[in-house]
Amino acid sequence: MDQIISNFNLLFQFPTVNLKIIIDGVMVGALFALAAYGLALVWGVMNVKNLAQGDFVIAGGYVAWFSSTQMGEYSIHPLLGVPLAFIVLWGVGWIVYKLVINRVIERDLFTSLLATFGVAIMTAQILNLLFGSDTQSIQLPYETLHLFGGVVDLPIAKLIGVGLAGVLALGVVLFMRYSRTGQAIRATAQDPRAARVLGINTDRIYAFTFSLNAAICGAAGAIIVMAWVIQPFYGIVYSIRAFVVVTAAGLGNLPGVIAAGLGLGVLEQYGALIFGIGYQQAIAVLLLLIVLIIRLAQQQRVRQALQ
Amino acid sequence: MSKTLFYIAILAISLIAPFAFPDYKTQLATLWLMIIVSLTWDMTGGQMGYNSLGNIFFYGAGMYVAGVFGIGIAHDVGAYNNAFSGDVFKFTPTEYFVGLFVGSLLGGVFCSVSALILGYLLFGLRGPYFAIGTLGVAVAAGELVANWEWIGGGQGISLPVYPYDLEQGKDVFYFMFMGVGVALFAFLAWLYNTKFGAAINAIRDDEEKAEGLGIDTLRYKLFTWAIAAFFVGIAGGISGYQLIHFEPLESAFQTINLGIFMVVCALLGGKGTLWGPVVGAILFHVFKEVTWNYLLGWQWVALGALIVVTVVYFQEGIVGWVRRQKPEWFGIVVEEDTGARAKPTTGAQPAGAAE
Amino acid sequence: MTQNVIEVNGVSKAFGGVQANKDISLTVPDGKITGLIGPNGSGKTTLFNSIVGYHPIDEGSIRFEGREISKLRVQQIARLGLLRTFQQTRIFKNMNCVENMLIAVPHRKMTMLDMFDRANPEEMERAEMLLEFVGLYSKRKLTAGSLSFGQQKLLEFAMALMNEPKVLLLDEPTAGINPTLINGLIDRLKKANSEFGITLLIIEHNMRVIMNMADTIYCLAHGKMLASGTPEDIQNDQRVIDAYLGAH
Amino acid sequence: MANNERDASLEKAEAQAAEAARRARSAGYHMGGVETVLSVDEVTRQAKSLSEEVPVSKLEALAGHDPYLSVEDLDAGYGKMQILHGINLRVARKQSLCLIGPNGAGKSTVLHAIFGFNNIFSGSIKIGDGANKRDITGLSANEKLRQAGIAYILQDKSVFPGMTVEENLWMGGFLMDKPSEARTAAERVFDKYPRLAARRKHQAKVLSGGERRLLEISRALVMNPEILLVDEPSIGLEPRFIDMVFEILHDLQHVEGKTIVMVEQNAKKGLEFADIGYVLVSGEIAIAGKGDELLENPKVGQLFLGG
Amino acid sequence: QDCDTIELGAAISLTGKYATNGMHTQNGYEFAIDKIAEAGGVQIGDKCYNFNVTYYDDESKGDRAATLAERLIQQDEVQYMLGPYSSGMTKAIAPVTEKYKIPMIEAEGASRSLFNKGYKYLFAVLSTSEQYLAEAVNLAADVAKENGKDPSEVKLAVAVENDPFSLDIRAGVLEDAAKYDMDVVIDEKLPRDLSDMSAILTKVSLIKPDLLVVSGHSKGAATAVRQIEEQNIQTPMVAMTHCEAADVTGNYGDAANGILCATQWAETLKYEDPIFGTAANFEKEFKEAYPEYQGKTVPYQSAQAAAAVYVFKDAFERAGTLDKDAVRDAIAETDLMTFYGGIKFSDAGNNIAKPMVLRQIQDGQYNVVAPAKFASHDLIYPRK
Ligand SMILES: Nc1ncnc2c1ncn2[C@@H]1O[C@H](COP(=O)(O)OP(=O)(O)OP(=O)(O)O)[C@@H](O)[C@H]1O
Ligand SMILES: Nc1ncnc2c1ncn2[C@@H]1O[C@H](COP(=O)(O)OP(=O)(O)OP(=O)(O)O)[C@@H](O)[C@H]1O
Ligand SMILES: [Mg+2]
Ligand SMILES: [Mg+2]
Repeated sequence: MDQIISNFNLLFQFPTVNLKIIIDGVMVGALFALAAYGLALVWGVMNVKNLAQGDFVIAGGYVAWFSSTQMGEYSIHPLLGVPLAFIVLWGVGWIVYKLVINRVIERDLFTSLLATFGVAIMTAQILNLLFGSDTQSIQLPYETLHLFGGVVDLPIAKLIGVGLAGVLALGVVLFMRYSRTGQAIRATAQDPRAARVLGINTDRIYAFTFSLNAAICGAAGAIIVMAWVIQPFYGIVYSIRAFVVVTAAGLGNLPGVIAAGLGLGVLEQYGALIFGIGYQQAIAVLLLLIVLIIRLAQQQRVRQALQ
Repeated sequence: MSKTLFYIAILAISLIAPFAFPDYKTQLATLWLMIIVSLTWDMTGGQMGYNSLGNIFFYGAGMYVAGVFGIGIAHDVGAYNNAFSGDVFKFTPTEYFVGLFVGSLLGGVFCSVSALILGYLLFGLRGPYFAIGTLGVAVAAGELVANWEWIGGGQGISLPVYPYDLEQGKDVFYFMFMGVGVALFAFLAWLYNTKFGAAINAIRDDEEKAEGLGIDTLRYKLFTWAIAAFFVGIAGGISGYQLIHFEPLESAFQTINLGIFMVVCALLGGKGTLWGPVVGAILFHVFKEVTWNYLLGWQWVALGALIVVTVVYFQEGIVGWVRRQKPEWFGIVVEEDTGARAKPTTGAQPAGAAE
Repeated sequence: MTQNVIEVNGVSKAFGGVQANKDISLTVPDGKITGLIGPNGSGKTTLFNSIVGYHPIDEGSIRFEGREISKLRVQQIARLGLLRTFQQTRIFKNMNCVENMLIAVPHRKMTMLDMFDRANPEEMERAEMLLEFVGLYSKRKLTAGSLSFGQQKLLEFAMALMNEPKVLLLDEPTAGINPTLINGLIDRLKKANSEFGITLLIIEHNMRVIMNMADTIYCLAHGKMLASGTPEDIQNDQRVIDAYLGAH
Repeated sequence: MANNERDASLEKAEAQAAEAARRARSAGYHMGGVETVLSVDEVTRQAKSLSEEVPVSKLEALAGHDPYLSVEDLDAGYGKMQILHGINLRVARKQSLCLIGPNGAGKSTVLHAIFGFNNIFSGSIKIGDGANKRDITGLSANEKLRQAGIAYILQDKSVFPGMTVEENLWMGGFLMDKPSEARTAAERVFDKYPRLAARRKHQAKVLSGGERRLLEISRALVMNPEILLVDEPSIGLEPRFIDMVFEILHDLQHVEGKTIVMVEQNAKKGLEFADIGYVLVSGEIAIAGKGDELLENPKVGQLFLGG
Repeated sequence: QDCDTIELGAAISLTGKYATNGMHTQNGYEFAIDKIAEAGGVQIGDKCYNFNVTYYDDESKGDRAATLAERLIQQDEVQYMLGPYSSGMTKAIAPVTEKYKIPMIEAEGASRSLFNKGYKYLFAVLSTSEQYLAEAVNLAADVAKENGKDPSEVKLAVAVENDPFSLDIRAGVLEDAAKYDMDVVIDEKLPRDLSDMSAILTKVSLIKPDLLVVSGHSKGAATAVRQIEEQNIQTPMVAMTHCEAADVTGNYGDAANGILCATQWAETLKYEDPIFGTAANFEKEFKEAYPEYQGKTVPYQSAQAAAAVYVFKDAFERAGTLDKDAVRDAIAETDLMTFYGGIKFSDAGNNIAKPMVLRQIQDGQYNVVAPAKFASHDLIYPRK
C-alpha cells in the first residue's frame, strides 16, 4: 500500500514522467491496436473469433527475425522484415483459412473459438520446435533519443516501428473505405447472402479478409521484434489484448478499436507504474470485465427491441 | 432392464479399475477429474448455451480454499507459505484428513457462492462476450492470487503428503474423485429429465422466448452454474491434495490447459448430451496420455490437430454423431405418428433429449 | 360495460432520433379481440415491446388489470399472464413439439421446487389436447425445427395457449402463411377467444384477417394514433384509407 | 426541413399508389370471407389428390414453345435432404411466372436452385433463345449474375443496413468493370425513383419496409439482368406498398422486357399479375396453367386462396 | 565393451517456456553419460554399467512434471531420478520421489524452499538460489565503503519474476540487504510472460538506486539488458541471472557490458576431476560434442547437469550395489571434487561445498570478479 502511494506520488514529483508513460503506452498500444484491428475485421466480417491472433503476431516476428539475422549473407534489412512478414503471414492466413476457418465459418460461435485455439497451440509449438523457446529480438542500428533530461527516451527503432504501424493502419482503413474489395468486405460483413446475390464471391472475400488479418498481425509482429522481444509462447499476451480491445470498442467501430488499443496501452503503463508490473495482465483483464459489466448495465436500460 | 444392467456394469468396472491397473491409479483418478469438469462445463455450455471459458476459476478456487483451510487448522498460513529457513511444519493425520475432506467441501461451497455472485454480474453477457468475460475472471484470479503473498504468491502452496501408506492414499483419491463423479452423473441424469432440464434447454435455444414465457431465466442460470461450481470446487480441492504442490498460474488457474480441455472433452463427446462429456473425457484423456508418451515434443501439435479436427470435421461430437445416425436410441422420433390421440397413459414423460 | 385489461396511456418511445411511438393511448377490453394496424414503421411492434417489457418507455403509463406494469421486466409481466408471439416465429427448434409445449407451462403458478418434478399427467394431457387443437398432434414427437413455416407459427400459438395467458399479443400471426391456412388460424384464434376466454390484441397488415376478427381496431401512423373504431368505421375512415389502406 | 422532405415524398408515394390502384385489378390483400377452414395436412392431402399429371408439353405450351429459362427434371435440396422432386419449369422471354403453394412446399427452394444456393442432385437448368441454349446448372451464385444475367430478390430483408442507399446501389454494380459504370447506373435508378434519390445519403437501415423493398428491387436491376427471380415481394408490407411493388414489376416486364419468376403467398395478387402460374405441393408441380385459369379453378381457390 | 545399463528417469522441459534451459540440461546429462561410458562406465563390484535415461517432456508445467515423475516410477519402474529444469518443476516432483523413496539428484532446482521440507531423497549439486545474487549485495556494500559511504546508504531495487526460483533469489537479496540495513526502494515482481519492463525502469530512472537486481530466467535477462540500454539507465551496478543462457553478449553486444551475472560455475575456475578434466577442458569437449554452443559461453546449466550424473556414478561405485537404500546413503555421504566444484551434501540435501561466483561482462567477456578468492578480474564501477 505504501509503495502504491509513493509510486503515485512519483507522477506528481516528476511531471515529465507522465509524458514518458504516455509515449510508452502509445507505442505498445499501437501494436495492440493493429492486432485488435485485424481481429475486429475477421470477427465483424466472418464472425470468427480468432484466438490464434497473437500467435500470428509472434509468427510474423519470427519471420522478420529469421530473415534478418539467421540467413547469413542473405539476411535482409530488418525493416524489410515488415513487408516480408506481411506477405508470408498472408500465405499462412490463406492456408489456415482453406484448411480450417473455411469449415467453421457459418457454425456456432464456440466452434471458431475452439478451432482457432487449436491453431494457436499448434502454431506456438511449431515455432518452439523450429526456433527454440528463447526470447529473440532484432537490434536496429539506430540511436535512442533522450529528452527532458533523460526521463523521456525515444528509441528511433520504436519510432520507426510505430510509424510503420500507423502507415499500415491508415493503409488498411483507406483500403476498406475506398477500394471495391474493401466495400465488398463491408457488404459481406453486413449480409453475406445478399452479397452473394449481387455476384460477390463471398468465399474469396472471407479468404481475403482472413489472410489480410494474418498479414496485419504478421507485420505487427515484425515491428514488435524490432522494438521489444518475442518468444513462441507470447502469443496469448497479444490475443488477450486484442480481445480486450475489440470487446471494449465494440464491433464495427474500427476507429474505436484503434483508440481503445492506444488507450489500453497507456492504461497498462500507468497501472504497471502505480500498482507494479506484476499486475499488468490483471489490469488488462479487469478493465475488460469492467467495460463488459458497465456496458451490460447500460444495455439493461436500452434493451434491443425484437421484431 | 438392460439399461440398469449397463449402469451396474459401468459402476463395477469403475470400482475394480484401480485394482486391475494398480500402476495407473493416478491416471484413472485424473480421468474422473476430467469427467467431472467436462460434465459440469456441459451443464452451462452444452445444456444451457452459456459457453464459459472460466470454469477453471472454480477448480483453482476450490484448490486454494481447501489447501488454505487444511493449513489453517494446523498452522499460521502466512508463516507456513513464506517459510524459508529450516522450520519444518508437521501435520497430524487428523489434521490432514479434516483438511482434505472438510476443506474440499468448503471449496465447493465457496465456489457455489462465488458462482452466484459472478453469475449475477456476468449472466447478462451473451455468446462470445460471456466466454471472454468468464475467461477474464479466471485469468484475473490467477494473477491476483499470484501476487498474494499470504497464500504463497507465485511460489504456490505445498501441502503435506498422505500420512499413511501411499498406495492406500492413491485409492483414497481415486475413490473420492469417483464418488464425486458418480454423484454428479446421477444428479445430472435426474436433473436433465425434470422440467428444470427442459427450462435450461429452452434458455439455450432461445432465451428471449423463454423469458417471454415467464421463465425467470436468471434464477435458472445462477442455480445451474452454482451447482456446476460446487462440483468443480470439490474436485479442485481434492486435486490440490493429490498434487501436493500447486501454484496459481500453471496448476490452479490453468486457463489454457484444463480450462480448455474440459471444453474440448465436452465437444469431442458431444455437447448437450448426458454421455457426451463422459465419452469425450475418456477419449481425450487416452489420446493425451498416449501422445504424451509417444510423441515427445510434438504432443502439443498433435493435441492442437486433434482439437482442430474435432471441431472442424466432427462438430456434433461422437455422441451427437451417433444420435444423428440412430435417433431412436435417444427417443427422438423422426416419423410422424398419424394415430389419433388416445388418453395418455399416466406417468408419461417427455422423451428426453438428455440421454 | 366490460372491463379493460390493458390500458395504455400517453406512451411515447424514441430510438435516438426516431420517434417510434408518440403519445399513444389505447384500451383492450376483457374477452374481446382488438386489432392494431398501420403502415410499415408506424410503431406497432414497438408498442408491443413496450407493453410486454422489452424496453423502457420514455413517457406514459401502461396498466394491466389496473396495475402499473411499465416498470416491470419481461418475465415478471409474462408471469402476470400477458404473453406475446413474435413477428418472426420463435420456437425451440431442437426440441420436439411436446417438449416445447411443456416448457410453456404457466410459470406464474410454479415454485422453484415444482421445477424439479417431471411433467405430470395433467400437463401432458393438456399439451396433447392443445396440439390436437392446432392440428399438430400427429407431429408431436417431431423436432420443432423440422416443421414448415406455417406449422411453426401454429406451434407457437399452441405454446401461448398452454401458458394460459389472460391476454395474448400477436404480431402479424398470418404473415407469410398460405391463405387457406390463415383461415384455420383465424378460426382457432376465435375459438381460443370464445372457448378459453383469452383476450387478444393482434397486429396485422392483412385486412381480410383483421376485418373478420376484430371487435375494435386501432390504426397507427408515423408513431401516432390515427384512428380507432369498429372494422366498418376504420374501413371507411378517409384518414385510414389515405395513410394505409389505399384506394379500394 | 426534413419533415417537408418526408411530406413531399409521402405525397408522391400516395400519388403513385393511387395510380397503381387504378391500374391493378385488385389492391393489396384482397378481402373476402374466412369460411374455408382446412388443416395443414388436409391441404396437402387434397392438393395431392387434385394434382394432375402435368406433362412437360403443357409447360412448353404455356411458355409459347419458346422458353428462355428452362428447368428440367430438377432434384434439389439442402445438404443430403431432398426437397424438390423432378421439377420442370419453362418461361419465355418477357413472360412472368408465379409459383404458389402451401408453406414448406419448396417454392423458395426452386429459386434457390436456379440461382445456385443449394445442392442440385440431378436435372439441369438452361437458359437462352431457341437453339442457343446454355446449361448453367454448374455455375456458382456469383457467376449466375455475371454470365447468365439472373438477378435474385430474396424473400427476407437483404439491404446492407450499415451502408447508404447510394452505396447499396453501387454494390449492385459490383460486377461491372469500372466503378464509374456502377455509379452511372445508380444515377439512372435515382432518376427513375425520386423517392430513393431523396434518401441517397441515408443508411439503408433507416428506410421503411417499402422503401427497402424498392431499394432491393432496383439494386437487383443495376446490372440490367435478363431474368429476375423474386421471392414473396409483398411479405410484411402494408397494402399500399404491395400495390406499388407490383406496379414496378409490371413495368419491368412490360416496358423493359424482363423475364420474371416469382413466388407469392398472396396468391390472388400473384396470379393476377403473372402470365403463368404453377402450384407446387411437396416439392412437385401439382397444377400448371395460365394465371387467370388458376384463379378461376375452384379447387385452387379453396386450397390456396382461402376460398 | 558389454556393460549392463542402469535406468535413470527424468522429466525435462522440452517445450514450454523453459525449453531452452531444458535442452541445456538434457545435453549436460547426455554428455556426462557418454563421457562416463567412454571412461569404462560405472564399476560395481566386477561388473560395469552404463547409464540410460528415460526422458519425458514436462512442458515447463509443474503438475505435468509431477504426473510424469509418478509415471516414471510406477510404469517405467525407474529406481533413480535426475532432476528437471527449474525450482518450480523440482518442487512439483520432489514430493513424488520422496513418496516412493526414489533418490533424485538434481542440478537445476536451487530454491531454498526445497530444502526445508525434510526431504530425504533429494540431493542438489548446485548452490541454493538465495546465494545467487547475495554476493552482489556484498559487493555493493564494499563499494560503498570504499567510497566512504555507509552500506546502509545503499539504495536497492529488486525486480524478480514471480516464480519459485526468482522469489528465492529475492529472499536471499533482501536478507543480505537487511544485514547491511540497506534501503529497498523498489521491490516488484515481474509477470511470467514479460516482454516489457519499461514501467519499472522508468521508476529506476527516477528513484536512482545504487544497485538493481533482476532475475527472470532468460527472457528477464534479455528484456532487462535491452531496455536498460534503451532507457539509458544510469544505475552504477546491475546484477542479474541467466546472462549466458540468454546470450546477452551475443544478442546485445556492448549494451551488456558492465552487467554482473551470477553463475554456478565458470570455465575459468580451477576445478578438476578424472572424468571431465578441468573446467576449461569440459568447456572444450562439450562444445565439440554439441557444436551449437560454438562461439557462445557454455551455460552452467549444462555443467551442473553433467556433475549430477557424475555424483550418481560415484555413489554407485561407493555403494558397490544396486540396492536403492544403500545408494541413497552413499549419495548422502558424497564428498567429491569435480570440474564443477566440490560436492558435499548437507542433511537437507543441498550442496555446501561450492560457492556461487559473480561475473561481470567486460568487453563482451564474462570475467569472474567476486568473491575475491576466485576473482580473475577487477570490478568495473560504475559500470560505464
Ligand atoms: N431498436 C430500434 N432502434 C432504432 N429504431 C428502431 C428500433 N426499433 C424500431 N425502430 C424504428 O421505429 C419505427 C417503428 O418500428 P416498428 O417496428 O414498431 O414498426 P411496425 O409498425 O411494427 O412496422 P412493420 O409493419 O414493418 O412491422 C421504425 O421507423 C423503426 O425503424
Ligand atoms: N436452409 C435450409 N436447410 C434445410 N432445410 C431447409 C432450408 N431451407 C428450407 N428448408 C426446408 O425445405 C422445405 C422447403 O422450404 P422452402 O423455403 O422452399 O418453402 P417455401 O415453399 O418457400 O415456403 P414458405 O411459403 O413458407 O416460404 C421446408 O421443409 C424447409 O423446412
Ligand atoms: Mg412490426
Ligand atoms: Mg419461401
